[in-house]
Amino acid sequence: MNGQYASLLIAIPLISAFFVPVIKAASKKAVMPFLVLVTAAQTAAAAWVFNEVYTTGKPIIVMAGAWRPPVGINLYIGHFAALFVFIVAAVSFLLSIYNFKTIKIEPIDKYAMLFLLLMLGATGMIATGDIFNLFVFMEITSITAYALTAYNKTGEAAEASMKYMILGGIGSSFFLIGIAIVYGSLGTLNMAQIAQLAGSMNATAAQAGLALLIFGLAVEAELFPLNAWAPDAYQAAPHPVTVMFSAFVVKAGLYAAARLLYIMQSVGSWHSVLKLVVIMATLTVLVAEFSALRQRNVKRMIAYSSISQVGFIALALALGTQAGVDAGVFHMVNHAIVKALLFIAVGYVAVELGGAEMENFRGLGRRMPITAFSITIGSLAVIGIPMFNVFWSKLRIILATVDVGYTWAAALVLIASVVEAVYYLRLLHVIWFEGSGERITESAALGAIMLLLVALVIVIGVYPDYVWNLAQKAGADIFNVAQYIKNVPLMGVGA
Amino acid sequence: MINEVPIILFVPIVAGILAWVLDVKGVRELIGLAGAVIPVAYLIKVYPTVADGKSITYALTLGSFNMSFTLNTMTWYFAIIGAVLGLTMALGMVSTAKSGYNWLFALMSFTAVLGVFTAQDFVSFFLFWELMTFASFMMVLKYNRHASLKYFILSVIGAYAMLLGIALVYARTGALDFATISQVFAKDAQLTGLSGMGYHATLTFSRTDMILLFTFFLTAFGVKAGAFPLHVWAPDAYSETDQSYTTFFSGVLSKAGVYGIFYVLLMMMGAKLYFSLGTFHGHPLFLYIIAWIGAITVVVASFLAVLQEDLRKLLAYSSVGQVGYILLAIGTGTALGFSGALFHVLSHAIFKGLFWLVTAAVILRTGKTRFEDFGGLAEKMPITFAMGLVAVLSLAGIPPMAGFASKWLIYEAAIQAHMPLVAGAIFLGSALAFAYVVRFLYSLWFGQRPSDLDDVKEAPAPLLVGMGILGILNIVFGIAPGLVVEYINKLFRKPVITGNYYKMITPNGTYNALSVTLVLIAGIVIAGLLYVYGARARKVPVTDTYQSGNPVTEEYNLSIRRNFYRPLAEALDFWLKYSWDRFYERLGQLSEDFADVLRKSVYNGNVQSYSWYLAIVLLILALWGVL
Amino acid sequence: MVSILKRSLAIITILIIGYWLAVAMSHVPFGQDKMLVGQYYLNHVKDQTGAINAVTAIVVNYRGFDTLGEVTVLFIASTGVGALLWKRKRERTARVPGSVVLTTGTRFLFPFIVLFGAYIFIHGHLTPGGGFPGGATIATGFLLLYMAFTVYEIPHKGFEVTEGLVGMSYVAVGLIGLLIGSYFLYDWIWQTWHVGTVGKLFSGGFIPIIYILIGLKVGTELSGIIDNMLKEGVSGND
Amino acid sequence: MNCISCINYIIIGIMVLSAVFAVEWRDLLAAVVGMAAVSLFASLLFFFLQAPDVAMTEAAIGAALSGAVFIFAIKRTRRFETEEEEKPGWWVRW
Amino acid sequence: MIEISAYYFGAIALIMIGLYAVLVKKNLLKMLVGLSIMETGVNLLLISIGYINGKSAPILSEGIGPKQAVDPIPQALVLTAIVIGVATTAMALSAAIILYEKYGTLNIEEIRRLRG
Repeated sequence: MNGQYASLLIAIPLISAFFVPVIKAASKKAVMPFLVLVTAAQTAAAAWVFNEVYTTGKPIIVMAGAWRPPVGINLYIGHFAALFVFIVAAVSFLLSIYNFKTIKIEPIDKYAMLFLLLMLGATGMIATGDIFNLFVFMEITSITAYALTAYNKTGEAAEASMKYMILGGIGSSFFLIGIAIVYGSLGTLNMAQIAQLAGSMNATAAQAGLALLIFGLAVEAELFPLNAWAPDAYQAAPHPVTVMFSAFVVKAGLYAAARLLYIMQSVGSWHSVLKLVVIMATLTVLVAEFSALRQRNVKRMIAYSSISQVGFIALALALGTQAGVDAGVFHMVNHAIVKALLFIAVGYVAVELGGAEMENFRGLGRRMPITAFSITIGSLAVIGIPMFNVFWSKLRIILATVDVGYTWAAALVLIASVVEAVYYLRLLHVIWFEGSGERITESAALGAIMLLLVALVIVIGVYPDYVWNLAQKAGADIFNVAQYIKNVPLMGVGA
Repeated sequence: MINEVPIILFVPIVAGILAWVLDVKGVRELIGLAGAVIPVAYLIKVYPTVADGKSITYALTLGSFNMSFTLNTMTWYFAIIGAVLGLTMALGMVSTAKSGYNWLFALMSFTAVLGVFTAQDFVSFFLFWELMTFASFMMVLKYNRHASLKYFILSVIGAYAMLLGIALVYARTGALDFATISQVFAKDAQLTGLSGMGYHATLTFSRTDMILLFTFFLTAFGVKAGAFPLHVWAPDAYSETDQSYTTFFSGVLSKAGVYGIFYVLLMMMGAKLYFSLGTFHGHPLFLYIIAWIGAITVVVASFLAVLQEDLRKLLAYSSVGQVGYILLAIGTGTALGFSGALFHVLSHAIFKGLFWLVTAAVILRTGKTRFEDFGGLAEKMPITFAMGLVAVLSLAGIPPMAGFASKWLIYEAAIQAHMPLVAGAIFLGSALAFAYVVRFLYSLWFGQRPSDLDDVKEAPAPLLVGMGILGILNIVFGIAPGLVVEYINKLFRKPVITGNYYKMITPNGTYNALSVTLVLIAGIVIAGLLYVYGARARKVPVTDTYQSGNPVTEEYNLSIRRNFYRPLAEALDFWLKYSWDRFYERLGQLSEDFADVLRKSVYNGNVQSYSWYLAIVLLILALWGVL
Repeated sequence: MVSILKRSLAIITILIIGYWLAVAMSHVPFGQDKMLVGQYYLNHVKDQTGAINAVTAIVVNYRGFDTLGEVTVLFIASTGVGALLWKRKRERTARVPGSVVLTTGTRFLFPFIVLFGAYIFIHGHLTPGGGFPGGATIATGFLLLYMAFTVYEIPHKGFEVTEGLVGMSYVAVGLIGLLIGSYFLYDWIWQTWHVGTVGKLFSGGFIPIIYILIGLKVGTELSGIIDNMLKEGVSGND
Repeated sequence: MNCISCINYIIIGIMVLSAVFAVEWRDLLAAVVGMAAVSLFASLLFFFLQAPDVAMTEAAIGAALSGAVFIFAIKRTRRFETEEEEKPGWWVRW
Repeated sequence: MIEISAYYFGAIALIMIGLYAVLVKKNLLKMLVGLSIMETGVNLLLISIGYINGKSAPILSEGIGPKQAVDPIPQALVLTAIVIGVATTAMALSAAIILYEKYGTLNIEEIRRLRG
């Protein structure tokens, strides 16, 4: 099959989203099963792309309209994109099953469309190789996210969505200014060409451009202090959407930020920008962990924890070394799995017991054993107990961080991790040792999903080599910009 | 390649998982016992190899980290101690463990400890270290949650400190295996020594690096060893779990910390630390610090042990104190001191293990833990009593027990190293140890027996076997300390302590265990004859105490079983006000309050403030760009 | 006063940020030729796409992915507004009917507005304009209807289905390109057959087709947004 | 400087002024009208900058439709920024 | 001082006025007006980057060759950006309507149920 068929990754969710109104006109009941079907198809396509990229070892360059870059827009599905597009699709597939249990609020057809488009936006953000196209996909992602955050239509949901919109709006405006400066200086929008030419930019303009691009993406990537929208949005959004936020939407932003950061590495003030991001990432971890400490709402607590993990990833990505990027990618994968597990389980509890308050978790070990078990494994993994997957990536991150000389950053994030251990332990304590209640029959499908994720957590924990190899390749994809430029078949335009 | 090492390492955890999965009474005990016996058997099997100075290595790759585990002269010593204690733990658990859960985590920590001892690189070391923490945490968690939380937090702090240290080492050397790192440190130490003499060289590790490394690793190992002031978790955690498991927990897990200090801080980076940190009063500074930490631990823990009213608590504090001896011995910085430390590792393991097994038996049979509820058990549990007596003698440092031999070495070392204050701490600690074992001896075994203990039976057989093993070892190593000393000499590749099986000769003195034993036996025989033929026993009421003029009231009623050392507590009132435990709690409280303030002021819910955050970031970017 | 303090702080902040941006922009000279890829487009737009309006050619053909995304964004907005303002039963609450001038004018103008919108998007490849302004013009027509008549409502079902079908057709056009030319969004009309002459209405490859689709889609979506914003829920607030 | 190019400056000036008004007017309807004016003037500038497509789109979507949507929203919420609003004098009361 | 074109100045002024509104105004709709103005400013900035002195619109009808037209790319980008802007605005306004229904106010200091 031709590599260009990788464009189906964009086409499938899009055409299906447009198809939903037609289906709804026929039968409203068919919408949710349709979602399962589409995400399954998307997963299959992503698996094919993944296999293709990792067996040939060459990235797939999708050229829209047969125009070679930089004339046309290209999708660059390298090792990272192939890996993450697959994760996006697979998580969405799991969530499409999860939707049956958790989405009861009308209008479901609109939810289905937005769900697919959020998946599309994250896929596009990860895959694109054009900076303005990145902006468009970022807007698709964030506008869908705004809509889905407010989907529950409660006051809280609208409030969270509004906060997200205002901050995201400022962020995207400044991101666009960054694009304007870069375009004005270089006359191109293709990332590979920007990477080629970045050294020739005027230093002041380049610094401002890079700073603004990173600023805009940092809002999406939840770096402190630009992450104030995140806990509210995570808390108020419907449960599957929260899973999506934490499993891949934020990852897409992080990836985009890392990609732009490394593409612009011949800019003079690059190292100062890196340092700035390291500081922000460290603060993210610290503030988020401390904020989670006395949280009474478990969903919000895990949201803060997720933000702090994102800080970890950003720290690793901003180290500016191959080891750091590899570790960051590895942590992204692990975090996607673990946080998907935790949010699915917590959301399920919230649906069954009417809210994610700490009180509802009392005696969960007896009431919903499978869910409680999943939360336990997830929490232990997040804390960084060996033989669970997160341990390996945290270890890698710390090694890489100290290697670069940021011992203070490593020390601070580890202090924050102690705090994390405390509040997760408190949660586990509440689950297993307090209160009691009658047993609730757990849904078999959800149990299977959670146990699947638990199995992944443990398998990667016991045998991390395979995923670590993937992460190394994906990390090289981000870090090795020379190779990136070589991979994109640029046609000599102008220059 | 499969050799003995992976079998020794992984048999226990596999057995633990099987026991947990099957969880049938009888079967799980058999599996668990097998899992504990096999490592011991294999370790004995490889003894000839390691005694020759050869080593057996097992390597594997995980997460593209190369890991290797080696049994050599050094690691075998620690491993066999761990394994024997593990075996006795398993024997004890046959009687005390009620579920597969206990077997799983006990055997998991067995594997973990062996892994820590044999690991030859920092990744596997850290991995098994964490596994050890996790397994022991799970054991404590089942019995007492507050204690487990304290233990967990301190352990996590320790683990992260170690992680930072490892990361720093890795950053400077690019290696994670001990051999390479040791070489780098050795070379760097030489260079440091040279640069001290005016020769300039680029050093791998700066002085700051070494201070950081020392702090990180000392914190990490100090937590596990229960060194002051990181000991606060230990008394609670030791006392609040399955007592058979505590045999292992206090006997071996704390030794992992000692092993870390000994191996990492001393053997690996000792020379470098010496050259980088300099000396204090002619003594390497870092060793001086370790010695003082040890001394303070001994004194504080012993005082606190004296004041306990709970059997388990008393032994727990005592354990903490005994580990202090080992640190102190390491801190003397002489080969004699190291020998003493290593010997005390062994003897503390066996006598404290024996203590906890005795306690396990007593608690199993009576269900009580406070001294005031005990009494007169010697008649009911004679063998247990005999074993308890051996343990008491050994702990108090009375010949001819193993405890005496090792403590004697430590005294010698402290005197030889010209550390009179530290030596004073040892003497004080010994006196206090005597004070609290007396309490253990009398209130449990002698005196009037409360009526509800009348139908107490002798400890179950497996427990007795376990006690027997440890008791015999105590006596054997006590009478023939040369057995151990000879092996320790092999470690140093030179005879630090000369003599034969029964005789230890140090630069300062000689201890002939055999003759002391013979004299002692003769003395006991004479005393026994006198007792049988001469003396007449005088009946004393239990309440006849020593109150020195104070009237006996209901609340000021001091007997050996209750508030025996209350006057001491009153005398120490001023000091007891300051508790590290409370200090940490207060610290935790403060940081939680801080977290609240932070959370409420940063995430204050006002989107305009959030926009200001964005503006401030832009402002910083702008100022940085413009200026 | 807190307020004055806040205002002055804000003014200082924006002045500094603005100065920074100005400094950065001063290195991107105004009014000079900085084109790199742009010149390529101008040189080749006629023979490669058959369109005269280079902007249109870029929007639809060269950077078709962006436009697909853009259409999606608008679709999201209409879906999102629909989802947020969804009520089980809703109707219009306007009570004041439009004046005579407005109603008559609307009746008279509405066909012309729609026609004008259609003209704009059909001639997108030749003249300024295109699908987006065209669609917006059509939506303005519906806006007029809403303002003039208190009970007027667009045919929701029909509009929604049209929206979906038109969007699908856009993607389908792209997929046909994938099948014929093995590239997604490949201009299969112009590149394979070279239909029409440059500068005439029937030219420009698939640009007019896509612009018609976009025009319809934008028109229906914006009308849908207007409809959603104007109606309020009645009887019960679920 | 001849007055043909002056007109750019005048329009930019008016645009910025209406932006200030749009932000400072407390009557939200007026503010929206100010915002629409900004869009209109911007679309004029787009014409001057040789971007007729953008000018059309901005006029149709930026000015007309988003103004309309704003007005609908104001209709469904409230017209004035704060409660004590009906008094005149926005230029003195900050 | 630096010299920049009046168009740049106008664009940056719009962006900053918009930001000012977001930073100072307490009314939600006013903040959204500010965001909207900001977007207009960014669009103006992009278009003025693409402008080339003395050249005409990139519609290559008779008499205008490839060398006589301004840069078409920013115009294409701004077309997209305008649509995205209106989409965001519509979403935000519908959220504002819900907020007003639930909270009875648009003052952002009172819309603070989610915090901490």
